[in-house]
Formats: sequence, C-alpha cells, structure tokens
Amino acid sequence: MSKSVSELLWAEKYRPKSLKELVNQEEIVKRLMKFVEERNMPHLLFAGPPGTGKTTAALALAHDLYGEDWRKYVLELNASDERGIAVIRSKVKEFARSKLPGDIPFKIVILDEADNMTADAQQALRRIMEMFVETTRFILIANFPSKIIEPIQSRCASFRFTPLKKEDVVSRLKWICEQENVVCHQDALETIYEISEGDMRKAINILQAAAALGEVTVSHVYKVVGLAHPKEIREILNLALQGKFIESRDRLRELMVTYGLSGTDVLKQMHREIFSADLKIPEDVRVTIADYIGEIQFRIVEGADDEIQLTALLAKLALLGKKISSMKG
Amino acid sequence: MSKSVSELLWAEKYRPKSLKELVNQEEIVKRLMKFVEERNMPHLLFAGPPGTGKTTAALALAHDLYGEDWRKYVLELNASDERGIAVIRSKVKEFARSKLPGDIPFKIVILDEADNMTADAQQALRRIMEMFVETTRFILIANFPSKIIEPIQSRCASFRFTPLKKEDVVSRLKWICEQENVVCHQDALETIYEISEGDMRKAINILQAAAALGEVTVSHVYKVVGLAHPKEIREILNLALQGKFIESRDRLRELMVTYGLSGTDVLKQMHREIFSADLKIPEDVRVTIADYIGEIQFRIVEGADDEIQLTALLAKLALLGKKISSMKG
Amino acid sequence: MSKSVSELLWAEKYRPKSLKELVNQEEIVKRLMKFVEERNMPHLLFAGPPGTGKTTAALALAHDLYGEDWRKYVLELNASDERGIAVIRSKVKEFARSKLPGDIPFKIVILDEADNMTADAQQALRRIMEMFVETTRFILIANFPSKIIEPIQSRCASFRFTPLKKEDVVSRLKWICEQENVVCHQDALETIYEISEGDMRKAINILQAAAALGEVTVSHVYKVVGLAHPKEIREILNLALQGKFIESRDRLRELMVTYGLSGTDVLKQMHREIFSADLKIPEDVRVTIADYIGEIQFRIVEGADDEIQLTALLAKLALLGKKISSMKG
Amino acid sequence: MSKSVSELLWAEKYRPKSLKELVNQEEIVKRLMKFVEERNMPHLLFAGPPGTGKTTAALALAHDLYGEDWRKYVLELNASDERGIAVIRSKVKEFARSKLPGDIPFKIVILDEADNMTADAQQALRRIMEMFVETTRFILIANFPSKIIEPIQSRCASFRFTPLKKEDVVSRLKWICEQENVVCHQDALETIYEISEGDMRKAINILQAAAALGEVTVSHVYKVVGLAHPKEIREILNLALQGKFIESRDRLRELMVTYGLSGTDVLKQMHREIFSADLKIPEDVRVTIADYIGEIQFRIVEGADDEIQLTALLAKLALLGKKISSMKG
Amino acid sequence: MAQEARLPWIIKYRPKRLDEVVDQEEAKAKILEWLKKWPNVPKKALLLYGPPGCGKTSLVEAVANELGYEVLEMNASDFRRKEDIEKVAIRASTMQSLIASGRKKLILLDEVDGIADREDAGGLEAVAELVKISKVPIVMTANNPWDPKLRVLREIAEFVEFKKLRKDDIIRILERICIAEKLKCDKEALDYIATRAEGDARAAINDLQAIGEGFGEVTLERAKALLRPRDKERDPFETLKLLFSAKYAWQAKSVLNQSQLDYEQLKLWLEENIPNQFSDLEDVSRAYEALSKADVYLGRIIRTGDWDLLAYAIDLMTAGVSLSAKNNPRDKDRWTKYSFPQRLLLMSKLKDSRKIRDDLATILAQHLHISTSTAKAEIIPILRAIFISNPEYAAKIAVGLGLSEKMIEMLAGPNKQVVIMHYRRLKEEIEKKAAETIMQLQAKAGRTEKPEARKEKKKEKSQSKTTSTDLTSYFKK
Repeated sequence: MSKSVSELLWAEKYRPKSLKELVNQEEIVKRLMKFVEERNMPHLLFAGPPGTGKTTAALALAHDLYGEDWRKYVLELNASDERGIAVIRSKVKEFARSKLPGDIPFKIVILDEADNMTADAQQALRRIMEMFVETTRFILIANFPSKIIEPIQSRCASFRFTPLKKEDVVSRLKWICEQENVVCHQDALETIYEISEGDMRKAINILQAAAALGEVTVSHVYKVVGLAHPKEIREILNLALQGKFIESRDRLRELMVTYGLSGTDVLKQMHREIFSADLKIPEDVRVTIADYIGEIQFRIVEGADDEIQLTALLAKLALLGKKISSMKG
Repeated sequence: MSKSVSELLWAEKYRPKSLKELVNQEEIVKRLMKFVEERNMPHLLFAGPPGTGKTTAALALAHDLYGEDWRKYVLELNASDERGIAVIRSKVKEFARSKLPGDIPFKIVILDEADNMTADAQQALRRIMEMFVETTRFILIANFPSKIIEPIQSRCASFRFTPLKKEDVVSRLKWICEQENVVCHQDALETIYEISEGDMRKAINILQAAAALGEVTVSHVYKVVGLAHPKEIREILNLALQGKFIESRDRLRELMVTYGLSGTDVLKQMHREIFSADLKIPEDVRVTIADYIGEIQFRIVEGADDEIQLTALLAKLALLGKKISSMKG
Repeated sequence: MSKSVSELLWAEKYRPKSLKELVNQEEIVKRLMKFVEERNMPHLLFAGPPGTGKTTAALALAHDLYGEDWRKYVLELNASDERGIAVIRSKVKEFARSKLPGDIPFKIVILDEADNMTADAQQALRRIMEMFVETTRFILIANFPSKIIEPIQSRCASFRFTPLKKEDVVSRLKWICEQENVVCHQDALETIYEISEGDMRKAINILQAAAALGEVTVSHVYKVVGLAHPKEIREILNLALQGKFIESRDRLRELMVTYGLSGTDVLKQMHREIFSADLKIPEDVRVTIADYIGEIQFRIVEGADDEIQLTALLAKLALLGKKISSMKG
Repeated sequence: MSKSVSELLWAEKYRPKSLKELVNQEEIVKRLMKFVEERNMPHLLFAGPPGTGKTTAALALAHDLYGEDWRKYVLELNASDERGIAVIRSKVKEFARSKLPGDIPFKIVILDEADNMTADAQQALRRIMEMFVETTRFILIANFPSKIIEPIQSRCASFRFTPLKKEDVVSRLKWICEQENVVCHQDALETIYEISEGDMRKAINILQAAAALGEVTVSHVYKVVGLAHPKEIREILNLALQGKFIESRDRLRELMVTYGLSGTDVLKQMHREIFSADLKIPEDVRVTIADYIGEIQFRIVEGADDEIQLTALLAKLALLGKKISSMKG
Repeated sequence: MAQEARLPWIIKYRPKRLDEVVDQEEAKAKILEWLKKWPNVPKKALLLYGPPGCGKTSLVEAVANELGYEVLEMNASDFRRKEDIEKVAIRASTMQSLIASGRKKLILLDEVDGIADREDAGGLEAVAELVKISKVPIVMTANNPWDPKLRVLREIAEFVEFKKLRKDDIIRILERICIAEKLKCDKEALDYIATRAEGDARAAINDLQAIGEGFGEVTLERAKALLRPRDKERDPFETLKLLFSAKYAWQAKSVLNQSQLDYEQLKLWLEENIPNQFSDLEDVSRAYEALSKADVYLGRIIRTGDWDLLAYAIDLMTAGVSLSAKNNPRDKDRWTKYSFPQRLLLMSKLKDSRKIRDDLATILAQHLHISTSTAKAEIIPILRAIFISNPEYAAKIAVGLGLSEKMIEMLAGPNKQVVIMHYRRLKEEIEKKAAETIMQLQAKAGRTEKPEARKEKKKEKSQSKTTSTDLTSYFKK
C-alpha cells in the first residue's frame, strides 16, 4: 500500500533519492557529500522554509551513507506527532540500543519540525542527544532556527536552506509534466509557484491535482487549491471601497460558499491582492487595507466570528472609500 | 397539506435514505458506492458549504453499508455540542469497544462540524482516529476544509461538496410540494433558492414554513423570512439610534427573556438586521454599525459577560444616533 | 565521548572550576567562600538573569567544599527536566539516604530553574527541603526570585547575581580567543556582548560559532546568531516610513527568507533598532513604532499569521510616515 | 542539625514560644492566658491578615497549656496538607475521638488557613466539633473569617487579630538587630514595615536578608525584596509622560537589572504607583494608564516578550503625555 | 463534675429538657405531635430548618430524652455516600423487631445540606429511599431549606421552620449562664453580645465564655476590646453613591473594600445604574466603554487563570466609570434613585427560558442531525414563523417532534393559547387511538387487563408530561 501511494504521489515519485540528484542548495549538498565520504558527521540542524528540500536532503544523505537498505538505520520522528518527550526518549532509546552492523559508523535519527517542541522538551532532547551520541547522530529539521534553544544549536552543525527560485521550480514542474504527459500552461506554472511560495512539495502537489482536472490551467490551479480567483477578490474590495457595502458583502458570502473559504482564507487572499498591480487603487489605500486586514485577522485568530468580522472589514473599507472620495470631492 | 395527526420537519422527512436516492454530487456518490461494494473504506473528510448533503451522504453511506439496522453501528457526534475532546474520546472508546457482528467490517463515527475544533483538539482527534482504526472509521464533516489540520487531511479521503445548482434545488422543492399536495409558484421557489444560497436544508425549511401560510407564493416566502426574524431587534436598534438608550436596553432584556437568547444570538441577529431593507437607516449608518458590531463581537469573545458588551453597544449606538441628528440639525 | 564534547564546547571548557577563578560577582564569592571555610551553610537561593554565573558558582562552591570528588556529593536536578515533584522527591530521598563519609558535613542538591516550578510544586519542595535538612542543603537557582514562594525564600540565604559588565565580557572573550588562537575584532566582540545581553555562556557560544567561520567579525556574528544585519532592518523601517510600502515589504520578505527569520525575530530586531542612533528619525516617531511593535508582537504570539501581521506593521509605519510629512508640509 | 538551620532563620529563632513573649495583641493574649489558667476554653477562631501572630498565638497557647511536650497533644493541619472532606472525616475525626492522656484537659486541633477549606470539608467539621468537645478543642485560623461557614463561626469564640503597629514592628526589628549585632538605619526599618504591611514574619525575613548584604539600609531592603524604590518607578512614569521616551526606557532597563525585576514585577509596581498622590497627573489619566498596564500585563501573560512589551507601554505613556499636553495647550 | 467544668459552655448549657429550649414553641408542638402520631403521618420524615444556633439539634435531643427515644445520628462528619446511607437503611428497615428488646429508636440525619455533591455521591437519593422503607421516625436538619440539592427531600419530608432567636431571648439565656457560672454581668455587655450574635444563641454563649471565663465578670469594655463589631459594609446604594461621586481615582477604587457588593455584583449594579446617574449620552457611552473593558479583563482572567488582572478590571469599573462624567461632571453628585439590577431579577426567568430553548434545540438537533447552535440559528426561527402563522399545523409539528407546552409557548408567542389548544386536542386523539390499539391487541392476545390498568393510573398522576416525553421517545425511534 505504502509503495503504491508513494508512486501515486508525484511529490514522492520525483523526490530525489541521492544527494547527487539534488539540484538546488549546492553549497549544502557539497558539505553533506563530504560527510558521506568521511563516514562521520556531527549532529546536524537543517533550517529553512517548508519545501526547500530539508527532509529530502536528510533522507538522501542517509541513502548515500547506507545504500538501498538505509531505512534500517534511520529513525524518522515527527515532533508534532510524538509530542511527549517521553515517547521520543523511549523510541530513541529502543532504536539506539540495537546493535550496529560492523560497517555502519552510526545510526541516524531524523527529527522533523523540531522547532515545534517546547523549550522544555528541547532541553530534554539535548540530553538525549548527548546520551546516545556514540552510536547515533541526530538530524534536526526546523523552519525557524531561532526557535531551537541555544544549547542544541551549539551542538549541531547548522545548514540553512533557502527558498527555491522561480525558474528552478517552474522548470522542475515543466519537466514533471513532460514525464507524465500532461499539458501545462506557463502562466499556470507561475501561479503555482506564487501560491506555493517556493515550497517545492506543495508546488508538485498542486500540479498533480490540477493535472487531474485535465490540463494545468490557471483556473484549474485556483480550483484545486480551494482559492477564489484573484479577480473576484479584487472585485469585492473594489465594491466595498466604492461604498457598495451590501453588494460587496453579498458577493463575499457567495464566494465563501462557492469555494468553501474560511475567514482566514479570505484574508490571506485579500492580503495577497493588496500587492497586485491588477488592483487599481492608490498606494496609500493599499496601506490602510493592509493595516485593517492585520486587525481583523487577529480578531479571527482570537476566536471571533468569521462572518461578522469580515463584514466589519468591508465596513471599514466602505468608510475608507467614503473618506477618500470626500477628500477628493 | 399532510392529513396525518402529527407532522415532522420536511428537511428530515425527505432526506434521502440511500446513496441511490442522492440526486446531486454524482461524482462523490459514485466513489462512495464503491466503498459499499468493497465493504472497506479509509477515513473520510466531507467538506463543503452547509446544506450540500454532507451529513445526508454520510448517513446514506452507513445505511447502504449496514442495512436498516445501521444506527447500531454508527456514532453521531457534533463537535460544537460535545464538551471537549475528552468527552469525544470517551464516547468513541465506549462505542468502539462493543463487539462487531461477523459480517460488519467496521463501525462508523460521524463527526460533524469538525472544523469547529481547535488545532490542539484536532491533534488529539487524530490520535483517537489512529487508536481505533482497526474497528472504526471516521467521517469528518466540515464547512471549511482549510480549518482541518494537515495531518488529519492527509489521513482522510477527501470529498468536496459543491453548492447545489438552482435547477436541482427548485426541482426538489417542486417534487416535495407534489408529495405534500401544496400549491407552489415557480417564482416563489426561485426566491427560496436565492434566499437560501444553495443550502438545501434551509430551502426546504423555508418551503415548509411558506406552505404553512397556505400557498407557496413569493409574498409568503418573504413573510416567512420576516416572521422568522422578529422585528423586535429592529425596534431595539431604532430606539437606540433615536437616543432612547434605557428603553432600548429594557426591550433588549425582554427579548432575551422571551426567546431565551444569549448575547451572541442577539448580536448575530443584529448583524443580520443591518442588511435588512426593513431597517430604515442611511447606508453609511449601516456601515458604521457593522464596524461597531465587529468590535463588540470581538469583545464578547474576549470578555466574560455578553450582556454587558451588548449594553455597551447600545450606548454607542445612542451616541451615534445623536451625532447624526446633530449633523443634520 | 561526553568528555570530548565538553572540551569541544568552549562554554564548558572555560567554565571556572573553583570559586577563586570566578572573576565577577565579588560580593557573592566572598560570602560563599565563608561557607566553605565554616563547612556549614543554610539553603541557598541564587537569583539573576541567565549566564551571570549562578550555576557556575554553585558547582564551584561544591568543588571547593568537597574537592575533586565533588560530583559524588552533589545531585543536580533540572526543574524543567524532572517536572513532577514526585520525581524530585524520590530522587532526593534516594540521594539523601546514602551515608555521608565522616568528613563531609552535608550533601548538596542543586535545583536549576526553580522558578519554573508551579506554586504547588514549590510548596512540596519546601517540605522536602525540611525533611532532609539534617543531611542535605539545597541550592535553588532562579531567574526571577519573585517567582519563588515566600516560605522558600525565607528559608534560604538569598544571592542576587547581576548581569556582567561589557568590559568583563569582552575581555573574557578576548582572552578565550587568545587561548584558542582565533583572530577577533573588537567591534565583533562588542556586538556579541550586545546580542548576548550580559549572558556569558551565550556570549561564549556565539564566539565559538563565529570563530568556526574563520574570523570573529561583525558580519560573522550576525550570521551565526541568525539575525539580519541591523543596517538592513533600518533600511526597511526607513522605506516604510517614506511611504514606499510595497518596496519595504519586498525587502522584508527577502530578508526573512535569506536569514530564516521568524516574525518574532524580525520584531525583536526592529525593537532593538528603534533605540539605535543610526536610525535617523525623530524621537516621537520612535515612540509610535515601539507601540506598534508591541501590538503586532502580541498578535503573533496569539497565533496570527506572521506575514499578514508584519505587512500590517509596515502599513502602520507608512501611514505614520505620511502623517508626519503632511504635518510638516 | 535542623535546630541550627532554624536558628539560622531569624523568623524562627525569634518566634515567641510562650504567650508571655507575645508583645502585641495584648487583649487577646490576656484572654488566652486566662484559658490556660482555667485549663478550659471554647473552640477558637483566630482571624486577621497574614503575619499578625495568629499561628504564633495558637502554638504559644498550646505550649503554655502542655509544656515542652506540647506537640504530642496538638494536630496541626496546614494549607499545604490535604484537608479535603475525606481527611476531616478520617484523620481529624480519628484524632478527636482518641482517648486523652491522664492529666491533659483536652487535645487541640489547629487548622491553619481554614478559610481555604472547601465548604463541604467545613460542613464535615461541624458535628465533630460538638461530639468530641470533651476531649478536643479546635483552633481555626483564617485570613478571611467570612469564608468560614456560619455554623462553624457560631461554634467558635472568634478573635480578630489586627495588623501590627509601625512602632511595634520597628522596635522589634531594632531589638533583633541588637541581638545579631547588625547595623541598621531607622528609615530602612520603616521601609521594611511598609513593604511587609504589618506582617511580622515577612518583616523579619526581609531584615535578615538585608542584613546579609552588610548593613540594613533602604536600598538594601528594596534590593532583597526584589522591588524597585517607588520613587524610581514614579520617575520613570514621569519621564515617559513627559515624552522622554528613550531616557525612561534606559532607566527602566537599569532598574530591572539592578533589582532583578521581571516584567510582571515592574508592572505591578507601576500599577501601585499610578494611584499614588505623589504622581501628579489628572485622575482620569490614572485610569487610562491602568488600562494600558493591564493590557501589557495580559500580553506578557500570554507569552509576549517582556522587553518589547514594556517598551510599548512606555511608548503608550509618551503618546498619552503628548495628547494631554496638546489638549491643555 | 470536674470534667464538666472543662466543657465549653455551649455544650455545658445545652438544653437537656424540652422546657429548657427557648422559644420555638411552634416547632416544638409540631415535632411532638408528629412523633406521637408516627407512623400515621402524611410524610414519614421531618426536616427542621433554620439559621445556625437556633436549637434544632438540641431540640431533637431534648425531645428524644423526654419521650425515651434512642437517637441514631448520622451527620456531616460521617461518610454519607450511597452505600453508607444504605447500611443505615438496612438497619432501619429491620429495627422494628428490636423495639421489643430495647428502647424506641429515632434516626437523626443531621446537616443534610452538608451531604457533599462529589464525595457523597448518591447520598441524597439514598436518603429519599431510606425514608420510604424506614420503620422508625427520621428527623433531618439543615440551615437553608432552599438549597437546590434538597429538592429531592421536599416531597417526602415535612419542613419545620426554626426562627432566629430574639435578642431578649438570647439575653435571658446569657443571664442564666452568668448566674450558673457566678459571673458578675453588666447589662450593657450582655446587650452588646446579644446584638452582635444576630439571633445565634450558640455564638452568643461562645462570646460570653470568651469574655467572662476566668475573669469573674463580664464588662462592656472587654467585650468591645475582644469582640470587634463586624466591619460595617456599605449597602449597594451607598456603594454606588460613593463610587459615582468620587473625585479621585483612589476614592472610586476603594469602594469595593467595604461593600456588600463584590466585583461581579458591582458590575451588574453599574450596568443598571449608569444611565440613571449620568445624563449626557457621551458620558454614558464612555462609562459603558470602561465597563466593557473591565469585562474583557474578567474574561481574560477566566481564560488565563491570571488573577493579577483583576486589579485592572476593578480600576476600570470603579475609577473608569466614575471619571467618565466629563461633559456633565455635575451629574456625579446628583441625587439618584438607584434601581436593583433587573438582570438579577430576570436571572431565573432567563435561565428558564434559555433552558427551554436549549432543550428545544437538542430535540431539533437530534431530529435533523445538526448542531444545537445551527438548530437555534436556523430551525427555531422557521418554526416560529410556522407557529405564528398557522396554529393548527404548528400543533401537528409540536406533536410530531414531541415538544413540550413550554416550548410551544416560546415559539408561538401571541398565538400560544390557540396552538396549545390544538395540541392538547391532538394528543387526546392520539391517546385514544393508542388505548384502542392496546385494547385490540390485548383482546387478540387474550390477556388480563392488569398492565393497562397500571398504566392508566400512572397517567393520572402526571398527565401531560409523561405523554409528551413518551411521544418524544417514540418519535426519536
């Protein structure tokens, strides 16, 4: 089952298996290859935004170290899965205890999302890392290195992964489309890049879902990610700014129903549109809207009602529009 | 209309019992029927706007799997009514424990409004889903799929329910009217569709209420909508805007006692009133009120006492009314 | 291995072993030496910011009391490890039970981060302290003495550790560089002091990490601590204040990506820059920015979206800038 | 050994052992001595603020009744002991029921902080107090007698302990300083009195800690209690309100370092000072500041950064100050 | 006797005979009569209630003494879980046979309001059961008869009220003790003690002992020195007046220190009275703004558990409200007739109506497979439309869904009479039909009509209620 699933998912199917196949993060790859060569390495900390290849690099490193059997010598833990440090301790203990075959220098524990652990759990982790250091190396993966406590950072060699560049992502997507015999449009691939914000895994997932609808077009892309078409969002903003409060609100409700958007989804899309050249409003209006969106998003995070708060946002926009036009008039 | 001594709500009376009876969401139905055939299925996630048949599909699936006795093998939970994940856990545990007859492959837990759970509760839910996976499958129902955490989404087969089309809703309403021997007008049915925004349950409810007035005409439909939302709220808003603060507050209290409304209920109804044509106030006042309501709703979320916050809102409205009239005067 | 690790870490390698080697906190050292002399002491409470030598002093005291074998008579507990008071009790019991050699007056329990314990746990701790007082003395270590309950405070002789002075830290760092044959720049050492805020351990860790990049320069320092160069932060602030909203936002995104900064990291750095003379803005603008940063930081702590909120902050700055220039103009 | 530790603690060392040594609450002491003389007494309820000698009086009474062996005949239950309804029904009842040794008129149960017991537990106590009155008398000690249920109050003769007078506390402290050969300043002793709010035990603890720093001076006193001098806090508030933002912030940082204050400590002190007549600001401004402080405290409670938030508070004050002066001007 | 001397006086001077019990003549008579008639009494248990120290337990003991009962006591110091009570019940139900061999028995369940919800789970229900089967009289005592948890006892026990003692009675008791103890007593001192006791003889005796014992005399001076008068707390009206008229923030803040109101109550009193005191709308709005912010702090306390925030809530609701009178500062001192918070009066009504609405929503939620909040937001309004516009049809739905009459009242508003009329008629119809069906079935099966007779009887007892719930469960199936 797991095999077939991984073949079905392009993100898995096209995930590089070996360090040699990694096309980005050249600096990092070079250093990692050195470890393979020397068959020795310190604990590692891989930091960077999602989808920049951190996990891929960790697995590829293991692959290159141990060959095809690598899974035997690797324990993968997802920190947000196994929240309790006690679980981590016992699993690592179990894993570290088992004997090493003669030619294997050490085993590897890959700990994903390590920055999601509490400071206390990280303290405990640090001790675990020390306890088993003779037989086991840790690769910690984190989005934000600053959320990893000092003492761990200072025990790890640290690698910083940067977001992939547009051309890299787009050309990779195009290549996959060719492998899969899928028709794709350049603007659709660019939209995918923007939505996925340099996260390769996300990008490939979107690509696959859009391809499932036939062709990879812009509107298919928006459909599969469950986002409204930016044009619609812009229209709502414009309506509100023109003082057509009730109309804008009706449109918004319709949109939310059609696409199944939550309040946060809508705000995120609005936030993106503020920076779009297609929204024809003066820059200072954009600025004010950005300020409002921050306020409303906070309220929703605090548990306020999506609908009431979005209405309040439209109301604020309508008042803003009125003020601007009265100033002009 | 029905001649029997007792009467039920049509939304339930005419709910399809089996997948075969489901007339919309064909794609989804086809996939679900496959599960019935194979007598196996993964966890499911049904997402989509209210009234698009999510719950109906879940119940019909259970019916088709287990036959008339299906209720024995199904646990229905509504996340917004269960107090805390601990309660959910113990209920599921209890339910999962009872033995399965030989021919039943697994039991089903239907968890409605799963997107109302906090991220932490969802994490716990995920663990529960895993714990009982041998004997139990979950069907999670949500309005906004983006509010379901990633790890749950990736463990579920996901189904997206889309809003019903006008012709589907209208023809269904017409069919019900025939069953009930109720005279109905095409334009009235269309009006119902528009008011209910593609929500089938809502549409049928309005239909039944309009039928209770005799015939289903456009004016009856509007009358029903008017009756459903008491004009008291409107009067309270008007009193406050006229500066009659104490009077408006007293009326508010009376209303809350008569109907058993909470502060949040009242605020939601006020929010609805702002958009009602029956409230005769200039549009820019509506806008300002919408802004106030957003602010106060946030405070209700943050605060301890709904009614204090509502009273504060009335005071603000009174002040607003005074300012407006002084500007005019 | 653990030995070599401690040698690898400069913070361990250069940690003073005996009270005599402690160069700061003279008053405290004098009092502690008295205890060694008298071979008697009450329970102790060491309070003060991180990295001011509390743990070092405790260990050095033990060392001076018991000689090289000191580890035998000392039980180190980290409150955040062994949260449960039950664990503490049993460990202390175990430890206190073992016989004392003739010439040892008492054993020592060092309890780190005691202020992280709940009030209830502290109450229980108090009883434990009383229970074993005949054979055992406690040294409690805390950042904030106010978080230690009254009854414990009054049972302890209390010592307040103050942050190290700039010259002390810098000269210590310079001395270490000499020992390690590392080239270092004076301004880099000063930057380390500022970033580490008088925390010696942190300072040494940063020094070591920066040294690993070759020389200890200012830019290496910023690199290893994962912070943007202050100049870049200031530029973003300036762009926003000049109304170049979109540009400032693009720069900010780039920065976050390059350095892997989280929203909180950015805010902390901005906060530091408000007080920098290199940022050429009037004092009242600084004031307003400080207010905004507080608000936005809180929102992010509450779980709001980093990106939306930082954008909102830049928007606020842009609006502020506009207001100022319009007032001038 | 435990003796020497208790001798190390002045609050223990100078705690009166016998009623004769009690220097305050003369009327009550006289009354209690009569009970000793008569070898009879009703149940007693000692009420009053902390540190007014309630527990001391209860223990001294027991001491005078039974002599040095008094602990044998007394059951002491403190707040930190389990005192739920089950304990009352078992442990306390057991003790009350057990036979009297020959020459003792009755046993004593001392329930410290009885007002913290649940109402149910208190209910369970009622009849025990009557049924076993021949062998056992109760002394209940409470800070808030109103939290003792009425039926128990009516079973006790109640005595209200009043806060110690300034001269009493100061002269006691002075006397202790003489015993201990410590130099002390009159104003320091008065400061101790003010901080300890008539709580003798707290006062002596502060005295001892301050003495440990060498002499008992005002600044040593503030240092050991971890409080800033109120005047300094007021100065910071004034600086901020006058718009001297950076200066106020530098002062605040210095203060926090010097006294080892946490953010919350500072906020609490500020909150106290804003209502002080020594801070010359309009009355409604005090409330506004209180709101600001509350907001900032909440943010810190939620996990926001101490430093950023305190800076934000000072910024808010600066902005407020500007507004006030512009309104005047 | 030496032993006796060491007793606290409240024990030493406890009434031992009936005539030593001061006052409470009515209660005495009731108890005596009830005991004499027992078991031929309407209710098989007595519940004596009244404030502490008015002699409830003493009276039971005295009566038992006089009439020769042996008292089996169970009180709050005993575990009173279900199983503990049941043990007593077993003894009680078999005790009759013992009477021949020994004295008559009486069970005293003292302090039944002290049966704890959690630790004594099931205790009160077990007491109710005990009363049913007991072969000996049962007397209970409690302080507050309105305690909701005593509701189960209301139907099975006769409630007998004990009054607060009058001051004169208390003085008489004290005088008697003074004589017995050979205390010189000062009339004013006794008056002072008795006043302070507020009808509680036990408290007064304790005070007397505390002041007098060992000194040989009771003086007003010592009474005042030892027994501080309770702090006089300001009533709500004084509290509000002081708060509104405060010129300084600290003045307004300090009103809570000595008030009968706590901050929660003060919040409600302010909500009610701000517009009574302030006339300017802006001032009013400002004051409510302060109150609203105070409430936000209270909410945050609940969520974070950080009670340090309470200080800020109090600042805002006291000083914040008081200093809001900026446009019309003279309003601050205006004489105002304050009103009692209507919300406190409406609270129980509101609770009832919310309960009805919640129950209704629960029925609808189960019926329609939706959440209760959706039921409230969507379905109840629609039902309301139907109930207002078509009473007959509404009645059918009410029957179909198994709604109660209270629910119908809420939904139908002005139409409630008509809908309920139809509703009752429909139900009768159904019941008739049901009865017919049962008869037919029985005729078919040829059974006796015993089960039906029993059912008929039950129906008489609680008419509409049972049928409506029966219907609910019927339709739930």
